[in-house]
Amino acid sequence: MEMYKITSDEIDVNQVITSVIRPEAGAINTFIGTVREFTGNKQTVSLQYEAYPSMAEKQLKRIGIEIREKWPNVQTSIVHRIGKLAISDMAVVIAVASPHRAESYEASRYAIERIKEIVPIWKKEYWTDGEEWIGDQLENTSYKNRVPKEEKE
Amino acid sequence: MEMYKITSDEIDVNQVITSVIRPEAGAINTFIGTVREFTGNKQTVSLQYEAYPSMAEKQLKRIGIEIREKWPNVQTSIVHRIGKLAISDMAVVIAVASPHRAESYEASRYAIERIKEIVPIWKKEYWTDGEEWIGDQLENTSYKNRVPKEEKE
Amino acid sequence: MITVLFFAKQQEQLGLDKLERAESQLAVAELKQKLIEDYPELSLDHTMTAINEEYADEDQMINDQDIVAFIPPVSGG
Amino acid sequence: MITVLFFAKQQEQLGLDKLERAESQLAVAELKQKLIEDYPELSLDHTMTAINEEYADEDQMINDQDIVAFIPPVSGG
Repeated sequence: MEMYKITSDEIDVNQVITSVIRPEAGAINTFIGTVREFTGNKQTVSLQYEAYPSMAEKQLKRIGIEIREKWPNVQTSIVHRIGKLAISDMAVVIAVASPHRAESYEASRYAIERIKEIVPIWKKEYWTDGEEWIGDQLENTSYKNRVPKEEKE
Repeated sequence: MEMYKITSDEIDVNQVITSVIRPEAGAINTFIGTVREFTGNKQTVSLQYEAYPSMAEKQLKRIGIEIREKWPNVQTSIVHRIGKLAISDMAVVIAVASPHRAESYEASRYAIERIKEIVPIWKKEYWTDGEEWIGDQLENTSYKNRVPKEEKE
Repeated sequence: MITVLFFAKQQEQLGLDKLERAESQLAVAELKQKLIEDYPELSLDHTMTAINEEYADEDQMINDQDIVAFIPPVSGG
Repeated sequence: MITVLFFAKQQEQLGLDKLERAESQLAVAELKQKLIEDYPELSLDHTMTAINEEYADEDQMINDQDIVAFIPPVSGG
């Protein structure tokens, strides 16, 4: 049974993986995003994730639907944690099950890229020398008037 | 601490994942190969995996070394189960941790492809109508005299 | 009456996460314009808008009882 | 004396997983030839050879005390 969830609890990886296991599947790709300590020279102390939870869960489901349109035999679960996280804590767990391995990699990669585009979740980094809400302003100059559409191949 | 192991026990996914988590990593890709029930029309009842364990573990380590040569900041663990497995049981778990997500996907994919080329593990399928050792004879006509070399880009 | 939600940086700029406003039948772009006038500390650059949890275009109409959310550049994952 | 290991299909063809043979200083190809003559039920097509757990070429020499393993096409994963 696919899961699309925003939670403030620690993510149970096994539960996410188990949710996509089926007899038709021979491959499960899991992507886990963890809190990294260093980005270049900047040292992260902790992270705060905030979400618009009800909309974020809808967007996660939408990613699952987009995936099934592209890879019909794939099952997807995505759980994203919010609140305060420490170094190496898991922020997001994606599990994708498919009959063959190629699609499991492709669909998993698609899921993480789409999360970074359309799911209303925001990260605030606390560094040793300050804090900042992350959001790639520079790469989104045309973002203002753009409704995210399903990606075309 | 990276793990390269052949085991006849059930694989503990969490343990494999935990073994590659580091403060420098922000991405962990996990690939799990499970026993698929149907391959085309053929229904699998169970599988038997056999290995040359001491050599197989050496080859798994070698894959880890190849990965670090290609993606220097990546940590890899691979555990392969042998013995009799049922539908949906996990046969192999690969975990790859890296600072950024792209390498984690690439290195994980590399690992599973190399396992299928150089690690002395054999699968016997038990179908509803027979049994057979799997091994892709057709695609390996030049296999006889070929020592597997490290892949070139 | 509509509800307007703010998140992340914009929530901190305003010091609040929610506004109730006595408006309806106005386009997203018009609401943005009014908010920027009323709250000079608020920046809505690079910000998408959702109406009732679905992304909306700048010219989409906002109706009575709608929940409008401003979505600054997301950074999950 | 050398030890020869068999796996999977070849182990079933022979009905044994291990042989001790009083040979040394012969090439992989020569050992294969002798085994095929001694065991007509054995096929070594598409089979790689390992000496002491490392893959070996057909012309590599096998020495006394070596462990030779025949590796039919692998199918792990």
